[in-house]
Amino acid sequence: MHHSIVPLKLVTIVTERILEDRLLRTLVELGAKGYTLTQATGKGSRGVRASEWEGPDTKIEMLVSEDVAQAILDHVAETFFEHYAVIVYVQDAAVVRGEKYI
Amino acid sequence: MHHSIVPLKLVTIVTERILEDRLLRTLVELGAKGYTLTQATGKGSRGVRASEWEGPDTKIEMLVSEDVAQAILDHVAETFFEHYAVIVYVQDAAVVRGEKYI
Amino acid sequence: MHHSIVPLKLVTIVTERILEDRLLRTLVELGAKGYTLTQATGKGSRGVRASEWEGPDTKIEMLVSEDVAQAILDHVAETFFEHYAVIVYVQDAAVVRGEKYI
Amino acid sequence: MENLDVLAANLLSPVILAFVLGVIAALVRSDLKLPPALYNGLSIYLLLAIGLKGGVELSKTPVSVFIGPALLTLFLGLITPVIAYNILRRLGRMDRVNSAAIAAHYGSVSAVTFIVAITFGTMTGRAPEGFMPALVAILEVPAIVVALMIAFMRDGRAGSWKDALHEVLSGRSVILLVGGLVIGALVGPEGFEPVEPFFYSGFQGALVLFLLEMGIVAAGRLRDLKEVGFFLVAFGILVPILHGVLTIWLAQFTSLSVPGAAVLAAMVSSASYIAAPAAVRIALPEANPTFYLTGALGITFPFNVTLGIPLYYAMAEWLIG
Amino acid sequence: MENLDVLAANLLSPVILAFVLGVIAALVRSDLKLPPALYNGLSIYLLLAIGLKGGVELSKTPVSVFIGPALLTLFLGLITPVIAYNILRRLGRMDRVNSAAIAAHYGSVSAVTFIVAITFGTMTGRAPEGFMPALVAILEVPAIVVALMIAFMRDGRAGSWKDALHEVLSGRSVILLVGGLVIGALVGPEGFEPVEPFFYSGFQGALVLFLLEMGIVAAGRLRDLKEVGFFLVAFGILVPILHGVLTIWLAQFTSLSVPGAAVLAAMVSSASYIAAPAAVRIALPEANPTFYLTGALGITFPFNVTLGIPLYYAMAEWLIG
Amino acid sequence: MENLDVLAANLLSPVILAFVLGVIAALVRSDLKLPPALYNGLSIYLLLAIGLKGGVELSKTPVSVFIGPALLTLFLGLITPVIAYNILRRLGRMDRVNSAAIAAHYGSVSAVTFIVAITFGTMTGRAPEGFMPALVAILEVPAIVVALMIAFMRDGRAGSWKDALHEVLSGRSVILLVGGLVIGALVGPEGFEPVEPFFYSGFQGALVLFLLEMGIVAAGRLRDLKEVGFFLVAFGILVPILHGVLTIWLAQFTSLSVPGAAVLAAMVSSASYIAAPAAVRIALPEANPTFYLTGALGITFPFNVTLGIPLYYAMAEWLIG
Ligand SMILES: Nc1ncnc2c1ncn2[C@@H]1O[C@H](COP(=O)(O)O)[C@@H](O)[C@H]1O
Ligand SMILES: Nc1ncnc2c1ncn2[C@@H]1O[C@H](COP(=O)(O)O)[C@@H](O)[C@H]1O
Ligand SMILES: Nc1ncnc2c1ncn2[C@@H]1O[C@H](COP(=O)(O)O)[C@@H](O)[C@H]1O
Ligand code: NA
Ligand code: NA
Ligand code: NA
Repeated sequence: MHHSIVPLKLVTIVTERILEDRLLRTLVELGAKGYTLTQATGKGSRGVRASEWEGPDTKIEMLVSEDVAQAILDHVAETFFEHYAVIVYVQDAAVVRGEKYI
Repeated sequence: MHHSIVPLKLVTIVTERILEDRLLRTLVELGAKGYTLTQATGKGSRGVRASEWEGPDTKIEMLVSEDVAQAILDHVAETFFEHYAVIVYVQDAAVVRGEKYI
Repeated sequence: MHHSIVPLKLVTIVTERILEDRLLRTLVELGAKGYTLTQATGKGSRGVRASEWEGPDTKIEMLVSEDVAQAILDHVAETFFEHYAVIVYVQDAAVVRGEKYI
Repeated sequence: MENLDVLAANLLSPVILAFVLGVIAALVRSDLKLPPALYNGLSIYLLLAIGLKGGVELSKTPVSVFIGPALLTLFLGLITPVIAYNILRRLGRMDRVNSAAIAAHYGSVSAVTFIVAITFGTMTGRAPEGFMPALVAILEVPAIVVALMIAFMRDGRAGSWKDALHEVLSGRSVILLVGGLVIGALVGPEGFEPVEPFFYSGFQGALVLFLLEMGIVAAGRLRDLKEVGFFLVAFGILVPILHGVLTIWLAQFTSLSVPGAAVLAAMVSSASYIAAPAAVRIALPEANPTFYLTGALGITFPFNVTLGIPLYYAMAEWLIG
Repeated sequence: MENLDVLAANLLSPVILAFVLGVIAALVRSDLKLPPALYNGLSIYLLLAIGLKGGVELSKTPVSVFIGPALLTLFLGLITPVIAYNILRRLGRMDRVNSAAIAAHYGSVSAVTFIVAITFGTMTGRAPEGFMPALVAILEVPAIVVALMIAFMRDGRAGSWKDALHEVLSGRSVILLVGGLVIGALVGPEGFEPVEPFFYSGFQGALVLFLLEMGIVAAGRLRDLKEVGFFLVAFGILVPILHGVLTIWLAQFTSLSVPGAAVLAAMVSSASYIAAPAAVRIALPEANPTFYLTGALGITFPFNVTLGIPLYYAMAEWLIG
Repeated sequence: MENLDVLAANLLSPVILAFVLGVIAALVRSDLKLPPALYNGLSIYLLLAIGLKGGVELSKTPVSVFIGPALLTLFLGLITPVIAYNILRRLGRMDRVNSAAIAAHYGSVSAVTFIVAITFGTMTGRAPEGFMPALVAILEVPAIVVALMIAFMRDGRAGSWKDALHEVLSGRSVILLVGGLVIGALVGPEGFEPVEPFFYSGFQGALVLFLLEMGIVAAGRLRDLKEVGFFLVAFGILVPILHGVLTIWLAQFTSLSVPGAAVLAAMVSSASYIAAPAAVRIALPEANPTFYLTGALGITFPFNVTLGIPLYYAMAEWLIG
């Protein structure tokens, strides 16, 4: 095996499209080395949102170290949870050449 | 840490678009408090499907408690497995303020 | 419970759209019995790519046995890592009637 | 001779050639593909445009002129699925569920085949009655209901009859066709004028793009030809001709013109691939989609738009004209 | 009597009927839905087309003719959010943040209402001044800024004023309207000619498709009607009328024609549902989107395009004509 | 003087101004962005429309008239990648792989540059020969093949030559251009008539939307300008001029008119950003996309559509006219 496999955290955020730009800037500041975006729609505890008109939700996935994951959870919970439609969860992932993403 | 992190199950279903509406109604009845939808395409053991014409497959992700996850697995396996293109799997996830989704 | 639940590996690859066709052919040769595709965009260590013009990235998800997962990781790391924008990671998943996918 | 010219005129229209280009693109594994959103948007546009134009014409047509063709269409929508079902069961020895599934498709109508038939007639100076789109709306639903009823006479079905009925009645093709008809009838020719450049002048060109994609999709179906077997290939060509002959023969007892009879024959002979598959997938999930989709899309559609339509025109002229 | 005819003319236009068809499709839970990409593309097309046509007209309009209506529009953009805010606070006893959020929407303008108003006038032979689109651009932004300023006079706000301002100023509706105006003014009638078939002849038809989807979206809002309460329903009908009357009354002191005054009244009475929601969501996240979206989209938009516009024309004729 | 007027006429066309608007929108970080599906759909429409119109014209052109320009175009497609490669290697001291990658782009052709050149000529009353689109199809592929062959003379390559060839030959631009040409030639002017409103009248307007998005994309490339270095910026302006001069000089030995020579010069000087990047990314993965994309899209395209095209017209008039 000439490539390394590193255990990292996969942080997933699903939120209103309108927050995307702001959120991505912050996530990079908090230490995310990259991210993958997909368009999504969904339903949760909160009903309507402004971005419904603006198009679907956005799903952000980031492979990060445990520390960065924690920082991201804290930040999102503090800043966005009260007023915006947002869900955040963390999973384990084994990443090929994962040292790149730390 | 002023926010709670709750271990939940992330249930993923990939299936034909045409089943989406019916399936979502049932999933909510089975206890899912929310879901995230993304458009997908794919290939599996079954070949053609009617929804090919109707557009791509749909991917449904739900964060639910272990019990609800089990109920969903049972229901989908019983109702859709025989005749429709469908795949279902479960993963662990640590969810911020996850008590909302139980 | 009349349906089996099998622990498998969920391999996720995010890469340039332009590689999709070639990659899928190889993945099937390596033993993947199926796959799910979603459109994605993203940012990583490498900047620009040709497929930016051609549309977004592609996200490939496959449920496979541990052996096949390993073979896929090796192949992608050897063939695509140097020159293309690509990220690969593996997670655990419990799959309903998972014996179909081995 | 003249018929060969007419055939060439059909085969050499931009619309048919775009279909061929799509088939070729798929065969050489090109990355050419209309984005699903665009393809979807085009189908919405085409269906609404058909409905609107039909409605505008309907607003100018006396009921006495329309009633005959309307009743004939309804009758054909009820009888053709029964014919198709019995041929599949008796001659094809196909099981009940698959027979009913296929019958639903061949009883219903393909809106694009209808448009190509209209275009062909207009191009060769033989335009049908303006109210034809209203007949498309009449023809679409009954066959699906009849075919599903045949299947549901058996017990213990997995699919949901109620969901399927809702699917077909509230499906976008019915909503757009019927909605367009009503809007067109309400606004009349004058109210239609401001939207005419969009819905009328642009129509043929939009159809070219749509058929390009249909060619790509149909080519995908061609690969399944050997899987469906010789019987279904023959069925997909001969039953449309049978339905077409039946239509033209009955049309002579109504006020329909020769081109009107030919276009109605094309409609009746065509197989649905939008409304029917959606309803059948829900109501008859055990039916094999490869059979009905390959038949409707891989065999009957290409046959009709290339050879079938000129044939129906020739037959209508010969029988009625 | 004549007014009833005119009302019927509005209600029976393809554009309004398409809106109704969309509402019906949603109510019967049809799968009909414009793909988001198409819907987005149509909104870009419509906004750019409005801007371009406004700019071309502006290039032919002397400043002396334009300045009066322009100043009036600016004034109305500054005053109507204040009016709306005070009604919500005092009569509706709504909290400060939600009042400001709603006021931002009712002070700004709905481009589609504007287009429907223009279309209605042209259809009934009462076309307004050609430079009206330039007024849309003037009316869009100020009200949002004023309303957010009202809200931000309070301390400790969660939302970001800077982000919101950027959102509204660089939002696509401002970019397309203002950009289109400038391009249209620079190229003039001659330069516009080659793109006229696309941006002018196709416009009404594109609007039909757009309103079909708006009907579907608005129907989704109707479900929230009971949630917003009686006051907001009344507000969504009466405040537009109030703003309309104010506009027409003030318009008589400018050079605006009767149709020009009526269209300006429709604009001022309309509530934004593209620019304002985006800005408000960022600046005032605690405000409840159900209130402002249901008001703008579920109540005021349907009211205006059906009854409001003919009313403003009637009032303008009565007050000025 | 007259040339300055002509330059202004080009810069003040809706198409160029839409490009500028796109650049501005991106610079102010607007959320304006054509949905990818629409953008994709527009590119399919534009390529097919070019092909169709070229084919219709070709059906009216004697081989004797077409053969000279066709051979010249083929020759330029073979020689310009060699010129570009040698300049990059010798003057720019760039490595072999990146030189070949860039040469593939500058040898091939940008269909949008071609369209803008045609539009500019028609607008200023100097329309080129109708068969020009056929030359686009001839020019697209050879340069890519030549450039990749240069790169593949070296051993141990990671990329796949076979995949790349398939990519370029079955790529949608070749399929649509060549397919459109064949369809247009087969149906002729008469068969084209029903689809003319869609493919011809709507063309300029669709181009406006397309260039709006191209402006947004090109602005993204501008950020990479410092990364690619001064040499590549100079290369992206001077080599197109060199290729343009060469084209016009050679064109005088064929039957090409002055506008025909100018448009061919614009084509030859343009750099591909659809077909070439896809093929190069697969065949030469080690080549840096920033170099070839920024060159083609961030430097050469904006230069050509603003200053280059009027320049080629002026040069053609001076050398040939
Ligand atoms: N239980 C859940 N499982 C998966 N996704 C969810 C769940 N609840 C909410 N979401 C997603 O998170 C978004 C915001 O949810 P909420 O903040 O609860 O309105 C929704 O639009 C869904 O996409
Ligand atoms: N092994 C697999 N890994 C990931 N997705 C799969 C796999 N097999 C099937 N799928 C997805 O599930 C859908 C239905 O599969 P099937 O029922 O096997 O035809 C496919 O269209 C794929 O999107
Ligand atoms: N840390 C990360 N987390 C999630 N996705 C990533 C990450 N880094 C890169 N990606 C994705 O992988 C693609 C290629 O990354 P790269 O090869 O680093 O340029 C990006 O476009 C992203 O979609
Ligand atoms: Na039929
Ligand atoms: Na207003
Ligand atoms: Na070139």
